[in-house]
Amino acid sequence: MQPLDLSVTIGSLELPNPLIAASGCFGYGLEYEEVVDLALLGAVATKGLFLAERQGHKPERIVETPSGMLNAIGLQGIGVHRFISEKLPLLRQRRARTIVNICGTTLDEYVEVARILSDAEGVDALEVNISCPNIKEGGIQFGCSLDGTFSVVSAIRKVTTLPVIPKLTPNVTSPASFARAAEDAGADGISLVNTFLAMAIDVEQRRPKLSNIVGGLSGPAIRPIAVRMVWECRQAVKIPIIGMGGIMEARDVLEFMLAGANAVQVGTANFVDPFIWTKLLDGLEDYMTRHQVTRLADLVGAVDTQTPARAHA
Amino acid sequence: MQPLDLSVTIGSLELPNPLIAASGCFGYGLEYEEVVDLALLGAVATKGLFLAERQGHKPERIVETPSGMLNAIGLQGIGVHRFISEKLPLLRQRRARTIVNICGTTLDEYVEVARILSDAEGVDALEVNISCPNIKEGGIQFGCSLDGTFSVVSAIRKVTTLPVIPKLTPNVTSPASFARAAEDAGADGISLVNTFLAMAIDVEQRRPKLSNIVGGLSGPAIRPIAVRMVWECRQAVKIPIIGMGGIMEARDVLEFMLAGANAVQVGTANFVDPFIWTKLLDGLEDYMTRHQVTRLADLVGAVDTQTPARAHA
Amino acid sequence: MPPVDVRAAVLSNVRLSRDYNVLTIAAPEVGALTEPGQFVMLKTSTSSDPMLRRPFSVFEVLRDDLGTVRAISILNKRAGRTTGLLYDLDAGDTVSCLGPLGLPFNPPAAGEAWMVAGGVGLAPFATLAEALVALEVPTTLFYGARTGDELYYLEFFDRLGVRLVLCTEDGSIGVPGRVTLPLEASLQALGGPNEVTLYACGPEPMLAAVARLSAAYGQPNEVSMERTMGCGLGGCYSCVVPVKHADGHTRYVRSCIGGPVFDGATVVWD
Amino acid sequence: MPPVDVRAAVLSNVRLSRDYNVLTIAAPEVGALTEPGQFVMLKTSTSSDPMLRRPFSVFEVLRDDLGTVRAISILNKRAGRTTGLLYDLDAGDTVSCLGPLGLPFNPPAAGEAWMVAGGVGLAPFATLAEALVALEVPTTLFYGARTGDELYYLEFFDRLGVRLVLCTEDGSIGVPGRVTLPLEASLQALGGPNEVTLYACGPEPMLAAVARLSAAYGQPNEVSMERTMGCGLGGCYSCVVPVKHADGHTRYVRSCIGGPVFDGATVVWD
Ligand SMILES: Cc1cc2nc3c(=O)[nH]c(=O)nc-3n(C[C@H](O)[C@H](O)[C@H](O)COP(=O)(O)OP(=O)(O)OC[C@H]3O[C@@H](n4cnc5c(N)ncnc54)[C@H](O)[C@@H]3O)c2cc1C
Ligand SMILES: Cc1cc2nc3c(=O)[nH]c(=O)nc-3n(C[C@H](O)[C@H](O)[C@H](O)COP(=O)(O)OP(=O)(O)OC[C@H]3O[C@@H](n4cnc5c(N)ncnc54)[C@H](O)[C@@H]3O)c2cc1C
Ligand SMILES: Cc1cc2nc3c(=O)[nH]c(=O)nc-3n(C[C@H](O)[C@H](O)[C@H](O)COP(=O)(O)O)c2cc1C
Ligand SMILES: Cc1cc2nc3c(=O)[nH]c(=O)nc-3n(C[C@H](O)[C@H](O)[C@H](O)COP(=O)(O)O)c2cc1C
Ligand code: FES
Ligand code: FES
Repeated sequence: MQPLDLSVTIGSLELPNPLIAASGCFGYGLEYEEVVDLALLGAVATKGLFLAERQGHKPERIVETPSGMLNAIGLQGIGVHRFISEKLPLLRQRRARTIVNICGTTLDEYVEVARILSDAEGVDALEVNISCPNIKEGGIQFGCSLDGTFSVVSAIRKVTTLPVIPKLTPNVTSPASFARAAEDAGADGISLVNTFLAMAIDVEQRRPKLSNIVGGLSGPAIRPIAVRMVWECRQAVKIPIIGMGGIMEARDVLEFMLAGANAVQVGTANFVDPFIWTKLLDGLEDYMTRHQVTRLADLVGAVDTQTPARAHA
Repeated sequence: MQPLDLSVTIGSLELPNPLIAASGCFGYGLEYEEVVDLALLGAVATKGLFLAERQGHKPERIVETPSGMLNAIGLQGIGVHRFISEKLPLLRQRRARTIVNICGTTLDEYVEVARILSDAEGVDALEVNISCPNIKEGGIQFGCSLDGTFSVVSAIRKVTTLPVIPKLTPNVTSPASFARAAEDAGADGISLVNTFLAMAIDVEQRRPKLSNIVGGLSGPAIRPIAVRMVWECRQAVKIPIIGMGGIMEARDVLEFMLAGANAVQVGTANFVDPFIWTKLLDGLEDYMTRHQVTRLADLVGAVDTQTPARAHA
Repeated sequence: MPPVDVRAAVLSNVRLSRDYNVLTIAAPEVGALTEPGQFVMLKTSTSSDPMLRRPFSVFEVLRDDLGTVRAISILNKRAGRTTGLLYDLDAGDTVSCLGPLGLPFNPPAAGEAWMVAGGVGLAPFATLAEALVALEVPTTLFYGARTGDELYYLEFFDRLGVRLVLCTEDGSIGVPGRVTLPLEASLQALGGPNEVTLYACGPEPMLAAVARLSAAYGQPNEVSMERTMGCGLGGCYSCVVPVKHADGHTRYVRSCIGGPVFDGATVVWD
Repeated sequence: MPPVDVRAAVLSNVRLSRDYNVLTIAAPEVGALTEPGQFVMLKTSTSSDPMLRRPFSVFEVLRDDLGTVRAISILNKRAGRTTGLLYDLDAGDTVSCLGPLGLPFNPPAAGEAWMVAGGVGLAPFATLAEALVALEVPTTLFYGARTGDELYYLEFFDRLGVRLVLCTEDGSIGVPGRVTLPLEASLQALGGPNEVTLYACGPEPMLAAVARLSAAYGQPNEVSMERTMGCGLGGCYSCVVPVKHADGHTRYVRSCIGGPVFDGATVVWD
């Protein structure tokens, strides 16, 4: 049998495999260099960056829920300039493919951050975070309006030649229409899903468990909804899709790819098992061998919706 | 200490306690008469009814997911006439308070079903299902449009004096705006959430696990999102809210009530433990005793969002 | 009698092979009520992952010397999460056991009883065989598996006086091939109708074949259907089987309360 | 040294009370790397409910007669899901153990070492005491609990030659009231600055009080902060502590990699 080909392409971005560390779940990547060879990952999506440094919300910032967790970090970060001077060179040294997750409180800030990163050495793509549910200003206000999505993406498109990958929110009636708006605006691909706006209350204290009151739900709990959204978007757009939401095992990676994802991101699972990456790669190769799939990319969108599965096959 | 008062009111509907069996998770109630005294429940919401009998989808109709399950039953049911002749008399005998969950493929069918049930003996309220994600025709098409929601509710309002409780979908950007539309249309209360549109793929067979391809996610996985939506709706409307989504313990009932629910429904948990009802009641009474709450209804919307909880209190 | 829910201690777990085990649990309240063909819904932990109970036939109802029911056993085959957890349990662990549930097998109106088991489909026949023998019904077990070492409890049925017709796909024991081969041969050897009642449990194609053969040879039959079950009590409508009704209409019947045992002649096979 | 993840067998579980237990697990790879004050992230099952690991100080590093590390132990106090599961584990069960993680305590630059423990805050001080004694640093443990029978491992510290100052809120053993009372008295009795280094672990109000007293009496101190932790490796930003930086700015520092041990003088207490 031929060697297994796990490579995938997102526009001009070529990755050796579809496994990307999800933004905000992997720090700036370097935090994990001792436990995982960063070059082994398809890519690293770094923590969301604004122009300036941000303190984020006060604790409690996370709380566990059934098969998931809420987070309201509030995008604590070092800002784009310190990122370029302190982190980017080291990421390049480690030969990590770096997707920078960018944020803005205004359209201008998005554009400015994108411009600055385009001039920097070692940025492989921009993931445009218009879907963070945890901050009032910016982000989600663009991500929840079709016009906002279109205008942010097309404005960034004008100032960069890097692949532009808007990250969509699941907190809308039709993510597919937002995928179309992104495609129309010239996006090279889309990422989905960001977290689901949610809330947990401590009934003994009768107070929200998070200082921000609400937070974003991630983890396996959301996977079936995320898979459905990726599948809907696959019908709606031609551009590549980076799917995510509750991936814990190789089987879950394959589920997203069969639904239409060209690549995937893994977030919460990395908290549970920082050594997950090689396990996922082994699992993908095992599946490819068992099913005689030589090009993993051939599975993208390959779910057969004409004939449902038999439960007791 | 005074006797504990667990009673709640939804418009003209008075319930001895806030625990309602969720529609589609409790058959027509009578299936459970051997394991639970139906009169002990706050109320029973019966399986969604159309005018005529319906076969529903072919299996597979459910699949388990992390801390949840997908269902695509397709509203199999005996139709409103057989329900009135075969089930309603027995439900009355068991002294169950009966909330009938009604469906329609057209506005006229909703109105017709509502009218017929209004003339029947022993219906305590109508829960208007405009949110079933599993059938193409009707239901969700009304539930995903503000006008549709308004027109269905106001049309039913005109033909019945029974409490009218539209059941809202979570698959929209802003459930609160739908709550407002329902209130404006004269609803006596609202139920939320119905299930989240989702999908699961069998990667070995590369086929959807459900015959209907997509299905509705329920269970503890969705609870944090459902609680957030109830809390948002509580800010938006004055009418009573029946909250649900993943309630497994008394603590979860209290979480929904603190977020703003006047009563709750329990669905999936009843599959896991059909004897749950007395356990939930005991748990509520234990909490009320520990916290010296004599009227459970005093807790509705009582979450203090000014001061977040301390994790390590 | 209404079902009960018992938090039952595991008394023993005998692993028969890499996939099969017999789990004995202290659920006498359930065992005392169980009729052949009924099932229980099991859950291994209070976690919501996995969340739902899973359906299992009551394999044995275990009594002490005085005849008092002390426990039940489950013949478990690993298929996924819960069956995997049930395989791994050890004495002292507990499982939540809800039951008995569903409609049991009905004894033959006349003649012999032929039980047809495919793989783990053997499960409901240990209790049925005991009941039939007590009724002095001449009983045969047609029992098929992939390989000879996946044929279990042969002495158990032999000791009861049940005639055994064994079958393996690899031919290592008994008739080579599917269990329906020797079954059809035996049916051909019969004289008239209603001499035997067939009872079948196993993969759906096997059940369909048994129903077809029963019809062809004019013998009554009962089949135990396997469906994905969410609740086991008629609450969720997940477990439906298409059944031809007296009025000529085909309707979906919930197999947890309208089954799992059906008259094979009424089931609409696909 | 990078942390390792070990699927560790439970060797013993000694339940000290209805809430406290000492869990010994076969994670020598972790123990061999552990420095006093570091922690591990534990998970009891592969289920996603509960899903996240939980942080625990390494209580003891257990060696055989030849001095080879064989296991570590955890002093566990029931607070919720995972701590409840850890309380219930038995020998033969396994837990997933990731570590060692975080920054350890630093030995005193000069003078004595005073360890201040509140309740389960005792956990990091068994290994610290051993290290200090090995360095021949005169060491005292100020140890407070609600009641006398919640004071554990007293002989352990006594045998090491650690001076014990005990404190109970119900006054059943030692000084009645909070542990900071005898601590302040002892600080008053001191002559000049930097004679003692304080090490504190316990409820945040106690840590704040220790930091305040240290400053007031001019003694250096290190506090081990408890924060909700999602990952333990710097990935999630859940565990932050507000820290005054050299540039005068207060920034949130991730306590899993910038702690859990902090210079109490730099922490901004609320
Ligand atoms: C009435 C009845 C009696 C049964 N008796 C036995 C028995 O005695 N011994 C035995 O080993 N098995 C028995 N089964 C089958 C057993 O219920 C399934 O193998 C089990 O539910 C699989 O659960 P899982 O968590 O291990 O697998 P999952 O991880 O849930 O899924 C693995 C496979 O099992 C199937 N499955 C999932 N959930 C169910 C469900 N609720 N019901 C049926 N299949 C399901 C899936 O379609 C999939 O193919 C019986 C089934 C029924 C309906
Ligand atoms: C560095 C460090 C070392 C620790 N060492 C020990 C120790 O040696 N022994 C010991 O018994 N405990 C120790 N703890 C505390 C322990 O981590 C928490 O009690 C535990 O996480 C609670 O988890 P749970 O699932 O039992 O409770 P949950 O059901 O998760 O919640 C119950 C309570 O615990 C709090 N909590 C939940 N998750 C966390 C988390 N990830 N981190 C901290 N608190 C949380 C919640 O706010 C809630 O008040 C330590 C904590 C830290 C940060
Ligand atoms: C703690 C935490 C922080 C996150 N921060 C970001 C972020 O900065 N930018 C972003 O686009 N997404 C962020 N996310 C969302 C994840 O990238 C991902 O979209 C989501 O968690 C779903 O994937 P998962 O279920 O695998 O975690 C964050 C998620 C978590 C749990
Ligand atoms: C198997 C199943 C069938 C359902 N059928 C209906 C229905 O007929 N009408 C309806 O309004 N909701 C129906 N629902 C939704 C539930 O009433 C409830 O809104 C949802 O399951 C969330 O609550 P839970 O998490 O407690 O189950 C169904 C849910 C399940 C799981
Ligand atoms: S299993 Fe729920 S109705 Fe049969
Ligand atoms: S626990 Fe995740 S950053 Fe500290």
